[in-house]
Amino acid sequence: MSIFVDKDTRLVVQGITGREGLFHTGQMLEYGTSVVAGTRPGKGGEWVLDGKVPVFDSVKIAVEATGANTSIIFVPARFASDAILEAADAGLQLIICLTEHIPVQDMMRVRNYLDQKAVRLIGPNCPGLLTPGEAKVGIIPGDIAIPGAIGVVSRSGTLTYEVLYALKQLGLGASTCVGIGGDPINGTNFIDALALFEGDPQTDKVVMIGEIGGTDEEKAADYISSQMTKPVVGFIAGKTAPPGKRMGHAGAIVEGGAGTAVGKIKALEDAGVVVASHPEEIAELLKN
Amino acid sequence: MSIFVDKDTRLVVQGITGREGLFHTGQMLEYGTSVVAGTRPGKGGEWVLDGKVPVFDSVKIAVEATGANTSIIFVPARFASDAILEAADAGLQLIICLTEHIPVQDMMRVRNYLDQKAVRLIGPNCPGLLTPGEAKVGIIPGDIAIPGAIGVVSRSGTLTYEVLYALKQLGLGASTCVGIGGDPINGTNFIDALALFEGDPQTDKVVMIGEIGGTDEEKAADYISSQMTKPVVGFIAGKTAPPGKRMGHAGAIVEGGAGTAVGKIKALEDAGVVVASHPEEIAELLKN
Amino acid sequence: MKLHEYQSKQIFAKHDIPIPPGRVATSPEEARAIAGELGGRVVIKSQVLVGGRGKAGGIRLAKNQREAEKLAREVLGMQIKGLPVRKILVDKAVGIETEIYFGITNDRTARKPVMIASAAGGIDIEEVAATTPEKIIRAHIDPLLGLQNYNILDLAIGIELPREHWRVFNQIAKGLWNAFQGSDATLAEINPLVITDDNQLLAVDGKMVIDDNALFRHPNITEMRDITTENESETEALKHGLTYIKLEGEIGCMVNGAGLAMATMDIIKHFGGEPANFLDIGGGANAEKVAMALRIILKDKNVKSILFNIFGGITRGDEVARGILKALEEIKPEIPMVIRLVGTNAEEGRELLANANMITAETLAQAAQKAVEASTRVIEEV
Amino acid sequence: MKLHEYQSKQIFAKHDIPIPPGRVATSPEEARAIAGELGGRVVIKSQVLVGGRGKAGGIRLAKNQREAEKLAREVLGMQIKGLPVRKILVDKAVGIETEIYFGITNDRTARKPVMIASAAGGIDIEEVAATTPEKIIRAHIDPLLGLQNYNILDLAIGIELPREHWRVFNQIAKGLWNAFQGSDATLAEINPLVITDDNQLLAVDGKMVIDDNALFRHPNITEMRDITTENESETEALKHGLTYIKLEGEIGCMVNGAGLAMATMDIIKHFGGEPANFLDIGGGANAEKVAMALRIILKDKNVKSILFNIFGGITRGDEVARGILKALEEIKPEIPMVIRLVGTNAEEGRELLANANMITAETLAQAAQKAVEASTRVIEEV
Repeated sequence: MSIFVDKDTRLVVQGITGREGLFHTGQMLEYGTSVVAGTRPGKGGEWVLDGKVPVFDSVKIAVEATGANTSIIFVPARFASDAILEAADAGLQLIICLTEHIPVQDMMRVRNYLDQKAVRLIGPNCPGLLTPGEAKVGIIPGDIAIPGAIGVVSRSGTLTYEVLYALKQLGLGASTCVGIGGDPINGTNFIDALALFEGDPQTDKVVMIGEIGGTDEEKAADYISSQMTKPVVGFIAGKTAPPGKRMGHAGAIVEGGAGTAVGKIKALEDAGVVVASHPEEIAELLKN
Repeated sequence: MSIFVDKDTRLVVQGITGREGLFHTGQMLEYGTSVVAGTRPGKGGEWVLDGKVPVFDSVKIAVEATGANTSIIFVPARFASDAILEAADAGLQLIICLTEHIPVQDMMRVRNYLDQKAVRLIGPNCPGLLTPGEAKVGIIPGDIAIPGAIGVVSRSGTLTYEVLYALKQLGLGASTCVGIGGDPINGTNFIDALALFEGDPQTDKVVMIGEIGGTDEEKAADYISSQMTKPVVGFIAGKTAPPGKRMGHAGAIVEGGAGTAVGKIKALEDAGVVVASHPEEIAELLKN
Repeated sequence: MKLHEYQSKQIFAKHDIPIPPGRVATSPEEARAIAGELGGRVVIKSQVLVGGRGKAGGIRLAKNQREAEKLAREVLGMQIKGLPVRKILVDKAVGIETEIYFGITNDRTARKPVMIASAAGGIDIEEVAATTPEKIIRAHIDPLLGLQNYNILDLAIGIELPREHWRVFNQIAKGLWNAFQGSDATLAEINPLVITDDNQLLAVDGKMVIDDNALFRHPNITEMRDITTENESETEALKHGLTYIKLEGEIGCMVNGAGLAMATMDIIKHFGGEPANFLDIGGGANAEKVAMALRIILKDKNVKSILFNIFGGITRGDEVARGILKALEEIKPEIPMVIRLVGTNAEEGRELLANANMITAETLAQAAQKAVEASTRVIEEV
Repeated sequence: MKLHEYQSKQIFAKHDIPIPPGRVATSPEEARAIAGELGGRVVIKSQVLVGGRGKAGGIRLAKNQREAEKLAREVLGMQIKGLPVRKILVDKAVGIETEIYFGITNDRTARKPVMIASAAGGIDIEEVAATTPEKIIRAHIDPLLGLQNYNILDLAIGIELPREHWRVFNQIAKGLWNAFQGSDATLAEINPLVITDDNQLLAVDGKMVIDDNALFRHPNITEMRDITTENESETEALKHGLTYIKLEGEIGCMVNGAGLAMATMDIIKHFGGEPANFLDIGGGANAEKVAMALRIILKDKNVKSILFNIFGGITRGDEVARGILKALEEIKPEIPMVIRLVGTNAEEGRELLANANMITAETLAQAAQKAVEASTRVIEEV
């Protein structure tokens, strides 16, 4: 088993005709993911990647024609919130948005709207999902991870690859790797993913990769100490980052003292999480 | 028993210091309703009606101070949608809005927002609720109805009084009378009230008073024929009304042929509802 | 409140919806001048707030300036469904390839605005909706989110709009939504939205209806009200917070509450009479308002008797009685009046009216029967 | 993007928030003229995009025109936290009775904007928040509904604002919300909002930060950017889609992805070095971008070695390699460079770089150690 995506995933790629969309659709197909459709308004009826994937004008039509059940979004930032809503209203229950630089007000409206619906959004500004050996839905390079029993959840992109790669070097595999994205407002947080890993029979141990800013790691620490039975290894990036450009007094008031690497590491350690001092150490800690 | 309001109702009156608010709060107190608070921004700390009811600046404070569990709204139309939202966000689960002439876009936003919350709105543009002998929450004259076993639900205001009054003349009493209001977008519709009456042990028979426009009566007819076991007597006002000023082609397209008195009466009769030819006949039909 | 075509199109233009060049004229000479400015063929369009202008001959095509003046004179002399034509819109004529229907209104069942489009636009759109509903494409708009691009896309795909027009259609859709929402409209309609013979999208007709309850937010729109085209009594009534609709019968009605007013009309008919009007004095009506209502009813010379049916709630019986007394003093009507007063302060009201020369009734059925009877008696006496 | 006080207050004024009369000056003479126009006492306020202007002496009170000129000359000659003062705001001075804090920002935990007010406004507001949090009143705003009157009421009640000011406070709150939302701000702050000695509410200071990702919707605001007060390299980087922050260490870093960039800095420190910068080349960086990034790193004369840590995903190893080769050809740097390339097209990238004079590494730990070692060697050689 795995979480979010597997062999039954039928994927529609929103923004399939763009440079990134096309390249990574090719990579996903090569990995064995069932990419059943792509969309691009005005290009419906075309086929891409040597006739492997049909393009539709809208997600609704793509879903009707192909039975797609999951969407991945590669469209530019100014159209991305519209694309997420389109996927949700077309009835898809899992939406992965890779787009970075979406205005925060757009995401705030999208997230508050999606909260009314039975839909899971992963991202935005994330590398997507990889269930090694079953499905790659996103841009995590497929060859850096092997199937296994370690669940990986991360706010970061390339830092996640680093960790998967290090795991593989030691012969360790992943059940599913989830990139939740680094934006302030996103669809899935650490707790959501941790809860799913806790309930996933294939997952034995979990790696959680956080970074400075926000309070998601602190809340995850609470969750781990009260709800989780599986061991968690953590890492927090940003120990040497200069204190962030603060968002006026209001930012200081809202964030309080939270958000530092030191605070997050302490919260995780207090919750029984072993915290690695650098990314490659994570793999070593799991090997033991 | 009864539906919505009873002896345990603790009422806060929003807009208590206005002419109508004050007058009808007096009437409700006289009836025996527990009016525990009123609100009017800027008048917090005052008392009205010879010191019987304390006034607060906001619903939140009123609820904290008095444990109010139900709100009734008398504020002017341009502030009414704000008042409904205020009551909902203060945690009240039953809100009765009497205000008429609320802009339809305001109500559409309010209704779509409230759909996300566990809150019941009755109205707007309605006469409120009367559970004879227990609580009067609204402006239905208390002396025109006696306690009994007939549930009354109506889109109309004064037409409802007509029916209650006629019932009383024949010695028939009401369990609860619900005015759902005549606005195109409202909080509670016929089906909501019919379902509650169906489940209410005190209610033996139900009166449903509709009027031309919309499709609520038609949908209620479907519900009655498939879900209700208790007998329903109906009345539809507007048989002689001239065809409404149509809302352009779009209105005609959206409404289709629905909304006429003839159509509604037929739908109800097909559902087994006895439809009265004039209001006072309702009471006679129930007597039998 | 209904807006004229030219007013609706002004609002559309503000929201980047392309409309044909044109201006309003109130005289044939002015129409000639505008036709001269525009050049070529022009359309003379009567500005009245009713449908079916075209079929009534209120929309005419003029080949040149001289013909524009002549046709303007004809149209300005017309009455359409009883309404005199006081203004005409002189628009540059365009060659039309395709007529699309495009509108927004509120769907009360879905509790959302709905945007509607059809490739079969034009005057027969309702016929299309009735006989081939699959040609009508709808997109509901979440009122909290507003219009999204994919809503527009659904419509463009649904009506099989050629792709070369998608970009401008998107712009027009957003404009229409902004016009609708920004004006608190209950209807914003382009029919037809045409594809011209030089392949442009153009809104050649426009209609908007504004939510009367929201006019307080739109002083500019309120100023657009054209009372010359409205029924004088209905306008007068509205000004005083009364809802009055004139009908063809002989029994005047004054009732508090729309539902009860309709039920009262129905029961008059049930007992063989014909109501002369719908009149709802609203909740909490005071003496002034009641007096005004009575004056409005009596302006209708068909009225042979009046039925007052007042069930006190917010409205108080004594206030209504005072209003009636005040109006009677002033107007001294000669026709019989039947009154039925129940509910809040009804007792006090009845006492006040004890010495007025009025027929009283206990039940609504009784009141209706007496009013019908009284109107017949008057007719016989004549 | 941070706005200057005077720019923020211009936006506030457009949204009906009362601000003191005043204008921007760039010379002492201009300041004198403005002081003359305003009359009476004026405040000379340095316009730099950092906090603590007051404590640094960048805000001064002038009793008259002559003093205004003198103080303007002093302030215009200052540097505050390394930033030269090029503009000053000359505002009419007001007598202050009470200082209120009033701001909006996004609360990422609640996923909603939050409006914050405190009766204990002024420069010590963060101290207040830390020591007496009950004096900080918050109202979350539903992003789909927007600000409601009762949100504002909660704040006015919470800070015990005298009732006579509620109406204007409501207007200011709505203005602040409209300024925040309408500008895609991430911060809009009035500190202090004062009650003057003649009992008026007035925004005497203002600060706004705009969401860089939303600037495409706000060309007017984008034009307000004042690059003279920004770090040149950081601005240059941003223009090319790179995120660069200069630090004090000696090991330059070029990494793809913010998280990995931070982790790379952390591991440099872990092995005894100090990072010279944060540099995220972003996803899908092409050769041009990489070359530009290298040029920016090399502008920093403290840099003694460079660590490239590229993990291909969207970014492709061969593209990065081409960028590095291109930049090397042009710049020919003398300092040692350590490269670690893994992931998408890493193989191809490594082949391209085979003949460049670079130190390669397999793991991140190895790469960091080599970079630290190389920087030390350079230092020793000097």
